Amino acid sequence: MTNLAKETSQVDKPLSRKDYQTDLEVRWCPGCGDYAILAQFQKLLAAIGARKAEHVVVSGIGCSSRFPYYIDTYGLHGIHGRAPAVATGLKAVNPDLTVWVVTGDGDGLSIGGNQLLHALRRNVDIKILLFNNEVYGLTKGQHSPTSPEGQRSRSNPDGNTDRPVDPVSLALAAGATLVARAVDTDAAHLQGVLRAAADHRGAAFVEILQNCPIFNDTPFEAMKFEDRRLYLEDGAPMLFGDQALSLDRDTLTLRAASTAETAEPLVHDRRSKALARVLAEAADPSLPTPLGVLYAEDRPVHHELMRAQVQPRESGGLGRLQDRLASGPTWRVS
Amino acid sequence: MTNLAKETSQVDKPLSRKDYQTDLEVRWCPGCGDYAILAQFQKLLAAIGARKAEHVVVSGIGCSSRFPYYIDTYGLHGIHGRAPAVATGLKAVNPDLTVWVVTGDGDGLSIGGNQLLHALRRNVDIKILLFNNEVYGLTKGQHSPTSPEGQRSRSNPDGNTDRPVDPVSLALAAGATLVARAVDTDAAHLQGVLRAAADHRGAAFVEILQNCPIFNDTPFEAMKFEDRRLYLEDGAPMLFGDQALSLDRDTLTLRAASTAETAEPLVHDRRSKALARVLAEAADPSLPTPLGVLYAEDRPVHHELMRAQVQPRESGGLGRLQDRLASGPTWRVS
Amino acid sequence: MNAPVRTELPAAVVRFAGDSGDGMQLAGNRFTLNAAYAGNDLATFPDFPAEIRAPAGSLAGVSAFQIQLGDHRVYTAGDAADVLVAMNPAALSTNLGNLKSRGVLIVDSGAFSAKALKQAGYETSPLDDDRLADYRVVPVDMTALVLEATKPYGLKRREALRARNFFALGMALWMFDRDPGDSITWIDGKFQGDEAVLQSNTAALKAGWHFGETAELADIRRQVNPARLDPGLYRNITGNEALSLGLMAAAELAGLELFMAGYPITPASDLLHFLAREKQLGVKTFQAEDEIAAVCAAIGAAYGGALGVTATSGPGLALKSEALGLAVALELPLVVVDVQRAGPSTGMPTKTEQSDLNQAMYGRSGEAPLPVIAASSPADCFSAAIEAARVAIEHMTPVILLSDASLANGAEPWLIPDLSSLEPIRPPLAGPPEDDGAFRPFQRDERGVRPWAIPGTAGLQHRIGGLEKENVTGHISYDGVNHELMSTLRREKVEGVGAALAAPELDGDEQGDVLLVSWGGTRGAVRDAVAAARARGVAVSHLHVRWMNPLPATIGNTARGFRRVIVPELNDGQLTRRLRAEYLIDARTLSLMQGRPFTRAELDQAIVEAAES
Amino acid sequence: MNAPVRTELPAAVVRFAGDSGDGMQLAGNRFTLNAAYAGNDLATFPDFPAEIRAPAGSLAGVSAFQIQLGDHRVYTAGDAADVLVAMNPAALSTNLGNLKSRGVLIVDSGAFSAKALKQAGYETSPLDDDRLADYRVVPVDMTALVLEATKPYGLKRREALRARNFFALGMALWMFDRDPGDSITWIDGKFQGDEAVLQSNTAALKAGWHFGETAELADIRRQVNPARLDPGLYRNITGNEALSLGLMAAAELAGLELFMAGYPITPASDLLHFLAREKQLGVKTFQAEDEIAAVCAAIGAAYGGALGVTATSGPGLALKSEALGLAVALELPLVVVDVQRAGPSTGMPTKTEQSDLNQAMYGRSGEAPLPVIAASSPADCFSAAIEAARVAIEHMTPVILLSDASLANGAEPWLIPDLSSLEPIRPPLAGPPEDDGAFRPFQRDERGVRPWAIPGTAGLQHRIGGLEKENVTGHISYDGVNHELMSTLRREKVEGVGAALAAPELDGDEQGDVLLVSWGGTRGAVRDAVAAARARGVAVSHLHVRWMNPLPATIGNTARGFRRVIVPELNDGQLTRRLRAEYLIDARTLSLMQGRPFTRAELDQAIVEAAES
Ligand SMILES: Cc1ncc(C[n+]2csc(CCOP(=O)(O)OP(=O)(O)O)c2C)c(N)n1
Ligand SMILES: Cc1ncc(C[n+]2csc(CCOP(=O)(O)OP(=O)(O)O)c2C)c(N)n1
Ligand code: SF4
Ligand code: SF4
Ligand SMILES: [Mg+2]
Ligand SMILES: [Mg+2]
Repeated sequence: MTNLAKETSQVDKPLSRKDYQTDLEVRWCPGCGDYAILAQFQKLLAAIGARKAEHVVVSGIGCSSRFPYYIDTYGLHGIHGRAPAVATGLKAVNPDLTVWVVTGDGDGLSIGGNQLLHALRRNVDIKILLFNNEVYGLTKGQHSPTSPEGQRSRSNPDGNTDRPVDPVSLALAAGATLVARAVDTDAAHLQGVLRAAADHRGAAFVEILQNCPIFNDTPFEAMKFEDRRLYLEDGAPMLFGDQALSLDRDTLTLRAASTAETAEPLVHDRRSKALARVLAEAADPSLPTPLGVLYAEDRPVHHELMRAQVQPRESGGLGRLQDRLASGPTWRVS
Repeated sequence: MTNLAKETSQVDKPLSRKDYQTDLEVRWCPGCGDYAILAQFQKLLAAIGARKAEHVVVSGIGCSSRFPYYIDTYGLHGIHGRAPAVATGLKAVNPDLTVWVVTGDGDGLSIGGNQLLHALRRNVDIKILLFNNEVYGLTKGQHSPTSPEGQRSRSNPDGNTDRPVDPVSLALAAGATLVARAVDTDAAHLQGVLRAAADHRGAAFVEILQNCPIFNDTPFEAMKFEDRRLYLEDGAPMLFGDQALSLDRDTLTLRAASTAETAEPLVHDRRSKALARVLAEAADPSLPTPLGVLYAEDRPVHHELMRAQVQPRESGGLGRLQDRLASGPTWRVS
Repeated sequence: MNAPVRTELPAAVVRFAGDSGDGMQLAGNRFTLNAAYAGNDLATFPDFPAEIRAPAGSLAGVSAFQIQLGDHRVYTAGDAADVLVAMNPAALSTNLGNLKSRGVLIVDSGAFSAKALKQAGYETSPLDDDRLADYRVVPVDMTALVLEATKPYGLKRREALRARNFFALGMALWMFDRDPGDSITWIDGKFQGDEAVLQSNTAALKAGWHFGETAELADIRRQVNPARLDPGLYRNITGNEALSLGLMAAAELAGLELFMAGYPITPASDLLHFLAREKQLGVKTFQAEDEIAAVCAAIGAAYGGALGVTATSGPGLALKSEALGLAVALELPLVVVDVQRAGPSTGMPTKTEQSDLNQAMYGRSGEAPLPVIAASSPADCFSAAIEAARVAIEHMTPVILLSDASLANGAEPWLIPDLSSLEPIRPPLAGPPEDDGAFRPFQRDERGVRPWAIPGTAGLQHRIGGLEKENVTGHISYDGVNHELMSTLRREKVEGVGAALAAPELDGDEQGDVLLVSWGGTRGAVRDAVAAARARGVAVSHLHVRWMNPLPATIGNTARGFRRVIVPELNDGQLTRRLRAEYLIDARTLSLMQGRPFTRAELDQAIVEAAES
Repeated sequence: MNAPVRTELPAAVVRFAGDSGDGMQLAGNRFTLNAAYAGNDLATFPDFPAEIRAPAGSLAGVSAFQIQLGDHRVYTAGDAADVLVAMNPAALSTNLGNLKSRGVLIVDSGAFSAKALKQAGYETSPLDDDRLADYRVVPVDMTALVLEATKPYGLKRREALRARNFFALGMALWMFDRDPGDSITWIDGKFQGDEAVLQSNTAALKAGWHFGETAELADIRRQVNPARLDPGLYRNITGNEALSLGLMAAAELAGLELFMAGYPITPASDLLHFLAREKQLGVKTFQAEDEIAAVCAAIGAAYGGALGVTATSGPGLALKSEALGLAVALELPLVVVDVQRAGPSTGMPTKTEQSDLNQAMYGRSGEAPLPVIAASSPADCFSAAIEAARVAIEHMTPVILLSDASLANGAEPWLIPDLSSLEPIRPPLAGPPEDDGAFRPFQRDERGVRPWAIPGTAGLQHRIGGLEKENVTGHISYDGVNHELMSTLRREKVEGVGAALAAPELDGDEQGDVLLVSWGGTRGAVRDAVAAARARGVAVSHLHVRWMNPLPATIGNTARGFRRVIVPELNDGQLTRRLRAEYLIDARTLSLMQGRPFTRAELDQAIVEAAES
């Protein structure tokens, strides 16, 4: 409901996710993890009392990238992989907007890898939600840059030969100023991570592990066990199940052991990039998946850096421009 | 001199860089660091007794990407940023070739970021030399993804606002199996690093710091001081000038102090990715620049993984294909 | 078999429609094979939902399959259906428009629950009033009948109902008096190991077959006699399958490795999927990170001595533009397949269109001519792929091969060719260097073709790139006169391809009122319409253009034999404009941009109007 | 001033040539301003070396600057020079071909050392024999004279010799009887703070000026009288400068922010450079990571309510193809500048060509029409940029603006317009939502233009994308009939742009033997050639096409007034083919693909041949 009346009435009654729904029928496959993410996103907007007109959701192409159609804010469903670039231009000229980018593992890491990388390094003040289902959903099941080696897919029935990239590690290397991970099935935690992204100023990168029941069912199934998830809390020790995580400071690798055995469990510090990198690259399959905000940093954002160099346009600036035209050597013919 | 006689005579007399020069006049600006790199590359070919016909140099666009014209092997000067993709196809169908990719900081990290990333993650068996002069040379001086913040250039005379990427960190995150750094002005060391790349099987990534006297003179000038360079040797302690490098194992950050004061200097282990990452991200300007092989790993290469799935083509394979055409339900009309 | 009260038809169109989960494609495909075995010619087209996986029972989730079978050559899957099978209200609602007036409408009346009706937007059941009076409605409670027939096998209700498509198939086979034995054998093989499912499916099939009999539906039986077809071994084939096999055949004919680099995109993705399954025949496939990497990898492979191929659809071809310019400049062989879909931009990804011809011709910077060929039917994709590769390799040039969503997913019987009877493809491999020891990569032969020197070959090392090259030597050259020469030589080389190609055959008289010019997938429908119009006495002929570039020199003269030249195109007049520019003939477009092929009615009308104007 | 024995010329072409390090561009630019101050009309063109920085004294390192000055309107920098200044043997060797027979050749004989001769490929000095007999050679030992003149200022030899360009400038000013005072003042300002250099340069300039006098060279003096020009304030301007200012003016006229996203590429990079220096006027520039990101950022900016612009050259435009399709589908305003260079692929990056017209027209998937305008002279780039932006904004469409390497770097005097006299640009901003509370992003006005709803505006939130949209509501639609409607509406909207545009004016009679149709940068040369031919009695007229799409409807009728229609193009006939297709006229191409503009001789000959054929 694109509706002014609604917009103004928002002030009065408590907002709910319904206020951010559109009339369009949501069309993902039954059981798709995207539904849960959408619900949390709409709830987030309600929770922060978002003014619809000031949020824009920009996406690429993929099942995930259908997101904007279902949210009653401004939305742009662009082309495959380029949402971060679209968002960069949008934010540069209209900095009061809150700009969300929704992308997939194919959209954001395959064709759009370069745009993602550079938006992060520039610290463009946008919030990038990457729905990682380790597969191309919309094109019906090819492997993606996050598909595990050996995964059989329509594009390689004999098994994927390409080493997957870890989105979080890549985002850290690229220079994202907030890096987080959540999973579609844990609504409360996802809500918290989305909130962290909403509150962040700068390039926020959130990987959301998402189930695709049709083409890649339950890649994150193991994560349903509590001891496969490591919920990161800033300043808190890293505990999961009845275990704790510690760092072997010689090999710089992570180790898990029962809480009792662990003398010195790691304490999370989201300001430490070094720690975030170690956490992100926890390749050992015996270790749990870190969830939550891995890293957060404050640094100047792109549109502010740009604005600091650019003088605001004068309205009725013809006079200054007229002078500019005649700067340098001129002569008069009479 | 593209010359069969030459090729065969190679066996007899000792080879020199002259044997790998072409007739084409080398046309970089006077004083350009590319000359030194070219000389070392030609010397390398001589040193390893390279058979000209079995090496291919593939490049993108830029001053650096003119490289292939000056080396008497096969060479392909492609389009901007896409050399890794060209090389991937080439190596896949012609795996006996030694394939070099020459690229620049703009070619490889700006427009070509995605191709670089994915070639590295696939461990394509190519050797990528990225000439980093922190500027666009060929287009006459715009900032590049490695230009420092604040750098004034024709594309932003008020100073670059974009945080630079570190090529080595990015290569590590992407999954390169050999990651190294050298500098144009240290010929002997550069020769060693090129040799390491030549000997490596898999995606080798070598950043070569290169001077562009015309558009970005002496960005690496500080490195002429011995204590600004950290020469990495596998298994050796990390010493530079009269100092040593150690790791603060709590903050996971590097520290430099005089050799005397350093109880436990770090010892280089090129098999440790965690260590390589710490070294690569040594952001502290008081620390020296690590040179040499930061990281090396052995893992299956792309064309071998592909070959393992593909059965070799039969010569005269029409028969098998004929059968294939008729597989599945058929019927005969008479 | 009972006494034939069957209506005999020269051709019949049958359409199966149901929910995506109802297995309509399977039923259609089985029916198709049966028709083929019975000697009909035929063409089929699947009508998938565009959505990811729409909710069961929804309008968006309807999946249909259409077949036209005939006692003569059949070139299209037909327009309106003689028989429509609708498995639920949504399928009825979305497909009824495709049924001929007085056509047979078989519905699973058991699926017309209040909920299902509502999902389909019906307030009351159309089966209960006269809204369907225009059709011969056959309501069958397939749901109940299938549950009944499969009861012995102990499946849960939901599972048992999965066999409904076999019931529908059984009825359809009975209608056309087809032997269900093949399908029973097929079920035996397919569901081996899952006895309950195997038995249920068989039982459902048989139940459907017997239903017509017992329900005294003899009036709906139809008969389509065998067609006269060239003798040989046939199979049914889709365009994307044929194209894949054609590429493989071309590689074998050239003695080269086939390297196919792709990036998934509807409706081209299947080319990658199909070829990825051919590794045992030496095919290498590469799923690249994007379309740019895909075409560049194919260029690398071509440089390395393989048959480099990349396949995509419109938006992907756009991304390949720059690299295609490089391929033109390098003069390397490359086959670029564009399976067209409705644009611009993302457009309607599952729908067909012929609107990338301009892009194929002109979508590169500078003067960058290359040959363009368009396949004209699913099976023709095989030959078109071979021809594209032949020209690419023998003339050292990238070639764009245009297909489209209809051809790609449509299917027809294919007379499997004898590969050994096909002309080998001869790569212009470079000989040894010249006496002075030099190798000259742009030393052209009499056709303007440069030699292909494969890296690894001693003595032929050379450097080439996208900068302008001196003719003969291939050295970088900024000389204007040389650039003009090279530009001209590149154009002439492409034009020269035409010399080796057969002129298009005119179907019909050389003089007349109307000439219809078809290209690509419009061929079949135009051929049918023209034949019918001629039979009605209209002075109309038909010319099909296969090579869109270079255009056959003869077209201008042919066209001047007619008062009117009409070009039916699934675009806004792209070939028309080329014909006008090349030959200064007043060709006019019959444009259709509705994401579907032309119907007979549309073509008939255009012919009549043109003839009378 | 001495008694005028000077040859009076209606126009003269002067060419300065030397090593890249010799400061020829500076000398040329100073000479140009002086001519402008003296009232001549003029046009200039720099001829930079393509190489990165070739070795001093090498052939590849030669840099030249050419100016044509006239006592009447001058439209090109001229063909062959009346006066050539060559600072070293390499400059002589590469530029002699540009000197008219009997032209004045001034050489620095002091620079003709054995080494320099060898570098230039001369075995012996051409000054020593009769190889230059066809010219009026004036050997001047500038090297010695400059060293002499600058001795008092204590510079090192190498530094002192840097003033040689001022010596050459002085001589040239003397030849044309120009006041060196301006240049002296300029030197004073420019080298303020570096007294020695300031003094040397001044001394060298004066030495050059006096040299002619004392050396009794009165016979080489030339006089070009002031031209009659429209009154007003003038400046000299290159195409890229004018284009940048035009974009800024357009943004101001529309009351929008200018957001320019670029990725460096020759010869378009300067647009980014120039605009990046205009931040104090509110211009935002963004150097993107590649061309795709640049156009996408510009689209994002357009969506966000700014004037989104991206600029590139051919290979970059190729990369933008896909995103341009999106811009067409979104119907957002966008200006895409293509400064054309010689292609295909990397081609000859510094050389000019007009070969991207096809790409601009057709380089997108599907039917994706958009308006295309071509600038016709350096100064015209200003107006063309405004027009492009006006159409983009007022019609909600991407527009491609074609320039080329010659226009971009060429310069001419520009009558600085009064901005307040220009028509404001009116963005079709969306009003409040309709009574039902809904905002309909594809509710078109009578011109087919949809409303522009800027994010941030309450009540107008809406979702759009590259999928086909239902007309009016903008909702995703897979409906074929709607798609055809939208395709048609998009075409008609672009065609409708034509209604607002002035029909091109015919220069000459409405009937005749020959019509020359020019576009883009060929305008000036064609205008000159046609005027001259008409003066010789040939029945020839001239039509210039500014909007390449939509093409003016009148062209067909105009063309039919002539026996022959000739289209000079720096390509292989791209406009010609469009004219033939649109109007069925037998237009023929005069093609030139040598990386340079047409010469008068080439056009003269074409006119004669056409008139006589
Ligand atoms: C230029 C271009 N290439 C290819 C496609 C086809 N395509 C659409 S979505 C997609 C991949 C989507 O994968 P992902 O981003 O993981 O999204 P998901 O569907 O899994 O949510 C592809 C290849 C396209 N639309 N455009
Ligand atoms: C598609 C495309 N875009 C832009 C260019 C222009 N261009 C040529 S080289 C270059 C940058 C080169 O920088 P880098 O890779 O750092 O090489 P360097 O010249 O510094 O060695 C650019 C932008 C091009 N040739 N092609
Ligand atoms: S295909 Fe997968 S990701 Fe896409 S909508 Fe269906 S379940 Fe979700
Ligand atoms: S511009 Fe710089 S990088 Fe390029 S050749 Fe000159 S010095 Fe080298
Ligand atoms: Mg995905
Ligand atoms: Mg560089």
